[in-house]
Amino acid sequence: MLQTVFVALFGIAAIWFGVVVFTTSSMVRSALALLFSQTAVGAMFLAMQAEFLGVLQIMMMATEMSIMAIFMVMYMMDPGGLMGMDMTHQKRLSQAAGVLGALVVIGIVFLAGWGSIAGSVPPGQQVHDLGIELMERSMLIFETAGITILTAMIATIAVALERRR
Amino acid sequence: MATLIVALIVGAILFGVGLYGSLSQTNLVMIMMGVELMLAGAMVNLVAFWRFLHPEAYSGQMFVLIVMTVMALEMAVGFGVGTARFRYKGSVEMEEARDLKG
Amino acid sequence: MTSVALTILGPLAAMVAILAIRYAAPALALLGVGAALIGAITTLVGVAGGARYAATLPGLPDLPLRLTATPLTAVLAAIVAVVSVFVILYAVGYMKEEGGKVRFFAQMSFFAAAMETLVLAGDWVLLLAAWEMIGLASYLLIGFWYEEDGIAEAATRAFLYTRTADLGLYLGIFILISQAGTSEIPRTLEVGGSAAFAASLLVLLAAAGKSAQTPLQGWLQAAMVGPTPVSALLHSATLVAAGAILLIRAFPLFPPGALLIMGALGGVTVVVTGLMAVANRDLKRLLAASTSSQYGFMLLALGAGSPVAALAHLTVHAAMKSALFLGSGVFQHARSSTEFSKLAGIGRERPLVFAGFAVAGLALAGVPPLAGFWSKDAVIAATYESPAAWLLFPLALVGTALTGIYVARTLRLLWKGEKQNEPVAGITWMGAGLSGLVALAVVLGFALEPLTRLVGGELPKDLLTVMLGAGVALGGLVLGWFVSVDSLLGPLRSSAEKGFRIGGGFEQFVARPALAVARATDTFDGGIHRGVLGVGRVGLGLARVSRLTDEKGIDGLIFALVRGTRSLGHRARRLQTGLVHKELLLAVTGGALILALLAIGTLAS
Amino acid sequence: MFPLVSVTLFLPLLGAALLVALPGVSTRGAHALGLVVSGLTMLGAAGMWARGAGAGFSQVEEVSWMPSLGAAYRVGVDGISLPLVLLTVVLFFVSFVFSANVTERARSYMALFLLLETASLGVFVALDAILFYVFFEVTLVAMYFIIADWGHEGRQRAALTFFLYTLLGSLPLLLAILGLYLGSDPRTFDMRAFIESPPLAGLAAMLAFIAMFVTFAVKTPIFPVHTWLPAAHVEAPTAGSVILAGVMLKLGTYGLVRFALQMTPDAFRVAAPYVAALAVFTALYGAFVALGQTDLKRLIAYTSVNHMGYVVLGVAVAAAATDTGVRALALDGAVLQMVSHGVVTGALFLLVGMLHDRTHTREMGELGGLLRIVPGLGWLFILAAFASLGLPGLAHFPAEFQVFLGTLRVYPVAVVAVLGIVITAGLYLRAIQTAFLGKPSERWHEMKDLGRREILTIIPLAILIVGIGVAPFLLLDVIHRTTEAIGL
Amino acid sequence: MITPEVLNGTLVEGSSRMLQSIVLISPQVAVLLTAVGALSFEMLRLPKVSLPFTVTGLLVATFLGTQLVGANATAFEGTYLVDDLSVWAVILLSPTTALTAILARLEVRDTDREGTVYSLLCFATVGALVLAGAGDMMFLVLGVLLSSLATFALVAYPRDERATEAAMKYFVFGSVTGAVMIFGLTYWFGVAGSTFLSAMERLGSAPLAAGFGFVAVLIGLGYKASFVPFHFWAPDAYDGGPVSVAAFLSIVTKVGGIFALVQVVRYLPSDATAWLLVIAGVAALTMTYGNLAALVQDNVVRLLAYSSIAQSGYFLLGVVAINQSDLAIRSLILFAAAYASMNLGAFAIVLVVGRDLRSFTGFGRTNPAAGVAMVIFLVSLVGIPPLAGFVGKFLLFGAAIDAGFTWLAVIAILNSVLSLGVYLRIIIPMYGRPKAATSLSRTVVAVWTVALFFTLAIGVAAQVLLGQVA
Repeated sequence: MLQTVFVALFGIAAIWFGVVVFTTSSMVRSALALLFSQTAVGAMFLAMQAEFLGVLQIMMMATEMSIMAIFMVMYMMDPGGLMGMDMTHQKRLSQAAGVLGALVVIGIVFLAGWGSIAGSVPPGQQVHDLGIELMERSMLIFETAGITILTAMIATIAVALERRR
Repeated sequence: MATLIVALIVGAILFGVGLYGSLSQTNLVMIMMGVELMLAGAMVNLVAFWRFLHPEAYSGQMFVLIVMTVMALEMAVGFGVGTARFRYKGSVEMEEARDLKG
Repeated sequence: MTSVALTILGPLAAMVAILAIRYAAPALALLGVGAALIGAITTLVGVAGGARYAATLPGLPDLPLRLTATPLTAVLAAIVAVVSVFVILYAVGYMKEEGGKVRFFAQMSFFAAAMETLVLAGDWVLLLAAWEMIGLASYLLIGFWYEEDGIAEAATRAFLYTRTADLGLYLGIFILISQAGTSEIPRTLEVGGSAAFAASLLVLLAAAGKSAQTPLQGWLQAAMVGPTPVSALLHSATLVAAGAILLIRAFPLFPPGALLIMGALGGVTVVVTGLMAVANRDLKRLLAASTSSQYGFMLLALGAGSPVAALAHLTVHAAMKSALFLGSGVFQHARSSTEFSKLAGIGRERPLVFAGFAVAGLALAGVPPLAGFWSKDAVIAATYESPAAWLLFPLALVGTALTGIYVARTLRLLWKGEKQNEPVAGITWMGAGLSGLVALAVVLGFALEPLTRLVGGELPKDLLTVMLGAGVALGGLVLGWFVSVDSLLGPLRSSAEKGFRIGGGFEQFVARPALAVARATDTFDGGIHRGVLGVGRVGLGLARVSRLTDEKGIDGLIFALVRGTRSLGHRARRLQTGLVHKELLLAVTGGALILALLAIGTLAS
Repeated sequence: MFPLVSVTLFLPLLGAALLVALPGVSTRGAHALGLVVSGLTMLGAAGMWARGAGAGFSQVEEVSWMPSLGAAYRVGVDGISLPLVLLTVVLFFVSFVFSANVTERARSYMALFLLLETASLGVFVALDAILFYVFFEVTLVAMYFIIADWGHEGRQRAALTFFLYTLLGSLPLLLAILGLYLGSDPRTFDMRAFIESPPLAGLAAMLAFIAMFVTFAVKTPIFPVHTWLPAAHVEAPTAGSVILAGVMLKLGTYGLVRFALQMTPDAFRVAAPYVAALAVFTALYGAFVALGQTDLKRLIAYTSVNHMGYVVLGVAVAAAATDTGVRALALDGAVLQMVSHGVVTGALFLLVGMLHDRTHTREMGELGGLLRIVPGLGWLFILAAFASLGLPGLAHFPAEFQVFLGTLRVYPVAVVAVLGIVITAGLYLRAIQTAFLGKPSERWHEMKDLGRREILTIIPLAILIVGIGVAPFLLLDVIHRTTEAIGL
Repeated sequence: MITPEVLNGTLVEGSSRMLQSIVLISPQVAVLLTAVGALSFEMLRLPKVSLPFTVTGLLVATFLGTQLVGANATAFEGTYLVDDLSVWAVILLSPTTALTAILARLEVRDTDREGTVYSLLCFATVGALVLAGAGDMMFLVLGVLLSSLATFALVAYPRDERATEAAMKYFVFGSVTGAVMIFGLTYWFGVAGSTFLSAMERLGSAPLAAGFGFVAVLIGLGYKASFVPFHFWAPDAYDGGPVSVAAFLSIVTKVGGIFALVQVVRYLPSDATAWLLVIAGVAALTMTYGNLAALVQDNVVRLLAYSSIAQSGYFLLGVVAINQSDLAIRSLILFAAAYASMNLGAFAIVLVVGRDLRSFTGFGRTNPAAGVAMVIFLVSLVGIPPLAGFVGKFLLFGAAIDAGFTWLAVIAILNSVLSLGVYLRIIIPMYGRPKAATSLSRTVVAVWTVALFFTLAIGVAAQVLLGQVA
């Protein structure tokens, strides 16, 4: 029962920060909001006893969001958000799309019969089993993920670098 | 059972907000944030399903790892393309990207 | 059997030779027709000796072409051959100065061959083929001088008239073949019941077309523009006879009802065309009207139920009428026209030719002991003995009277007036041909007896009708000679020449019914004429309408389609705004729509 | 044994390839090559005729192409296709002789015609549905380019109409073939298998029939989808319209017999009354519209619609006939009509072409009294015109006689089509009268009669016209052997 | 010689299943090594060597692929399928990439970092091959991501305003649709409990969630294979980027996406007929929209972009009939082969002649051989017999009709007529009055000759292909 409270709490935090991301006029503030939102999501993982994933999420998101903030400073005309510029277009249509999307999914969540709920998760066993999963069943998937990271690196460099001649 | 429903609702709302963000924002970076949020929603779903429905199916956790990689790579290449775009156009606004059409 | 082949192949070979060598056309033509004569005579002798020849040629699958030499066909073949020889003989002289000899004699030989095939044909398909061939030959020969205006129109009109009537033959043959299962003529004639009645009426229609019976006699008048040998051979003895020949050969097919109709048709034609002849101003058109009238007699005989009388009259008429035409040919050459006004006094100028002409005329009128008397008497006797005597007999008598009148009138007009003796080239050849036929006209009367015995049937003889016939004929002659046409026809006269082409005759007694009949036939005739060409005019109207719908209607549709798709293309292109967020929104809404569809689909199923 | 059918089929293609391959060929060389190749093809076809055709398919040559799909290169002939093959080779040879005066881009002109020859022959000898469809489309493409490049003034629009019409028309056939393919239990495209055991039944068969009928109706053409014919004819070059009328229309009617009649017999029998009614209407409509024409080429084009109407009537009657005798009779008539129409209309178009070369006009009104000036051309035109109106002793009579005889037995009321003969007679005589008879206007005085090339083209056709008319049994024996055996 | 029989016979006892799996995916590994090799040559300042290396590497991969024809096994515990689809994907896509690399050389000859282009092309091909053999949800995600990332960079390669705009829009479109797909897939995992695609038969228990998952997958793969309404990125990306990349996008990644969709549809619960109807609807929409939009284009590359969108609509005919008709797999593979050869040929010639339709006037007269080749490619794209396009489309129609989608086949046929109008707009000016003669470099002539050979060969000798496929 406690678990539900914690999950709900962190969930609300994540959503609230998510909304803040898009409502603030300053870039830096929205990057920070995203950071907190992601960390809240990480906390939810922890609440749901997926410790490894939770820790991983929190650590990763911290670094990622800071990089995002740096890039935002580079690209945005007014990072500080002083002029209160509203950088949105087709506002109402996207609101409708977002709300509609959420409602549809929530509808599905309620209507679909999810089958039996597992009581608890064998303690201390997760990381070992995840490792086995990683190494045996999803071996090729893991490798492909690796290759995708490599390609991403090459692609980013190929795209971003200045033309020499 | 309640926690699963709550988690899934959170995931759904995150997805909704992310979708709203990526559709409404004019700036490339903000759109990427929207996508980040959508992916976060997906991860919440996955963890919830894993925890409450199939604890022994670790492919769910594997999937979460894959989604994390996708988040990271999307951001990386996104900034790469953004940099190129910024260098040759001076802005990454969606409104300016209208030369190619029809 | 070779003799039958010779009768047909003779003239055919001549035609080919003429076209190939293009020299000495008259000689070759004569040769060809001579060969046909020899062939026909030998066949006749053979048949008389009891031999029956038959040959089958490969035709359509299970509808082979057949040639038969029965007494009837042999006699007919002989008649055609004889007349052809004399006419070709005459034509040699007639065409001496004329150009296009090769074309003329080739077409004449072609015609002779086609006529022989028609007569000797043993099955319907070959008969139909020959029937149309002689139609073609008549078209070509009528249109011989196609440069002069009006001639081409006359040729077309002639062909269209006969062609329309031939439809009757087509349909009749189809009915007969499908009923009897074979195209052999004798076997198809045993078909009875309503099919026989329908087929016989259709055959009658075709025959009426060919033999220029009312109401289809208009084309024969127009056909007179052709060269005279053509009129002599085709439009008096052979082509026009084809209708009668067809009816004689198909006689067993006719049920009593049809016979009556045929007799009535024949009778009406006799009277109407007789009146036309009487009032005619042009010699050749007069002779044409008289031909229709004489064939009316034959139909009368057939309607009265004695094909033998019709055959006899046909034989005799062939000789007499072609003789008259040949005579008129000489007069035409002399005065380069056939109008009575121009021909006045030609009789005195050309006494010998006029004598032959007169003899043939008198024979035609039925003056004993000439040939015409015997055959006309047989026809009158036949109508007298027939069950429908009340209708047929009086018509036959009136016909004979009318014949007498117009023969006498012609002779009178030709005789009075002074002579202007222009020379006529090739008179010797023409004379030979003419004299042969005149001799025949005289002698043939006596040959009728053995001929009918050969064909198996006997000429009806009746003392009363003999006396009556001769008397009426003489009366007609006297009237024709002494009383002028105005007094004879009165009001009829003027209108008759123009279109009615119907003569007066006895003022009160004949005028009114004749006028009514004439007007009816004329409007009918005009109607038919307009009908045939009118189809075209109606067609033209319809055609112009349908041509317009063609271009506008259906083609337009195709190009409207093309324009429609292009505009759709532009609208599709406008969807592509180039703005990513708009496109994304479209994509998401598309996804939502698909999801909704899917939800409905799964819930519904 | 020597694959004569395939050799004859691909010989013209070889010639076309040769022409394309060596660009240096002079105009004369191209003409010579075209003549030689089409001459050899004619020899090949004569060889095929010598080998004869039995009741079923004979001289069959087969090479596997896609066995797992049941599609193979199968060619063969029977009583119906052999005469059409002969007609095609003769008409092509004649049009090659005639088009010796084509000078601009003669090389590609000849190549296209040779390609068209292979494609048309292919349609008649194909025994595999895909092969049939392939050749059917290729004829379309080749004819489009011929009309588009060498036609007269309004050629682009006419070529486009022709192309769109027949292409849209040919798509239902593709669907029908697929239907037949999926219906046949050992999945095959072999037309012989379709004919022996018709794969479809009931509604599917009716749908397939309707699809096939639409395609072949456009190609034949039948009323309301015939408007491309006069436009295409008027604009096509003379040799083009000879082939278009002589051979291309037969693709439609041949298909109607081979596909619609033999592969979906009971569906055709159900639809036979409507098809017969449409055929009669097309015949009369064609005759009437022809009567309304003043342009000679359009007049002849519409008479083709009339004649093709008779062919379709024959096929419809054959479908409805219960006893084999009547069916054989009607089919013989239909097939012979195809051959004789090819020869007669081919000759007519050649003559009008020759007239057009001299007078540069096709309006009857402007011509007059030409018989005196150009007797050769005049008399041949009269011969061809009389043949076309169905005068006995000439090509069309035996065919039309059989068709009408058959029609009377099955649909007595349909025999009203005989009226068409009179209307055609009227219009042709009017044409002869206005164009050839009467006083020659001085405009045409210096016109010279047929040249050697033109005589060489028209004489063989004239001989054929009289030959088929006088001795139809030469062709009919072969045709009859097959039509007798068609037990529907 | 590694033949399937040999594989099952000797090797399995000798070593663990891992070795056997690796041998099964040897072609994919070969492509990967080529990619890495191409990059390393770039690093060693030997850009001239990287192209030949890439081409040989790809040909080696194709050869390895041919050894596996007929194999029907799963590698790595069922996550990756080595069946007809993935093997033939290798055999078809590797040579296409090789030819595209050769084409790319013309556009990127002496620019810097030329080697990266070839390596990125190979990486994208790996992505496509991963998609083609996807047996697991995650491969769908990774495949889409891998091929997209590589091609973002390729589209941006010319680095001018148009290219970067195209790349950016392509990136945004890809990431959003990718996110939606991932979100949908989570629900599939939730319902089925495992990420195996073959486990999706159990989706019947929660039809709504399964439906949502399916739509999401359709959106993700729809973006990859540019079905309408997820195609918006394609015309801009093809137009913005280099023409060779456009050719690559229109063939390799598209075929990969479609084969992935086949792998998904193959295991759908049998009662889900509505899902097939949805795909059929998308197919009809894609074909018609593609052809209509192509009808009014003046820029030839955009015209070919829309025509390739229309052609992906034809692919869907085969996808729809996947479980009902045995013709489906064969028609898909054959049409893929035909589509690859004719499309590549068309793009090769457009690369040389230029983007504007007016630059095509008189091309047929100045370069007769290339003109005829172009006509053959375009006519084959329409589906006129006896070329490859006809055979492919014919089989697709057959499969669709066999599976009861006759109405879709009729729409497809009408569309092929519409497409004739599209391609005639290129063919007709080609034979107009010639302007400047365009010189063709030897490489392009080599490329379109190979493409021409395959277009004609597949048309006539389809049996060779068909015989191999089960």
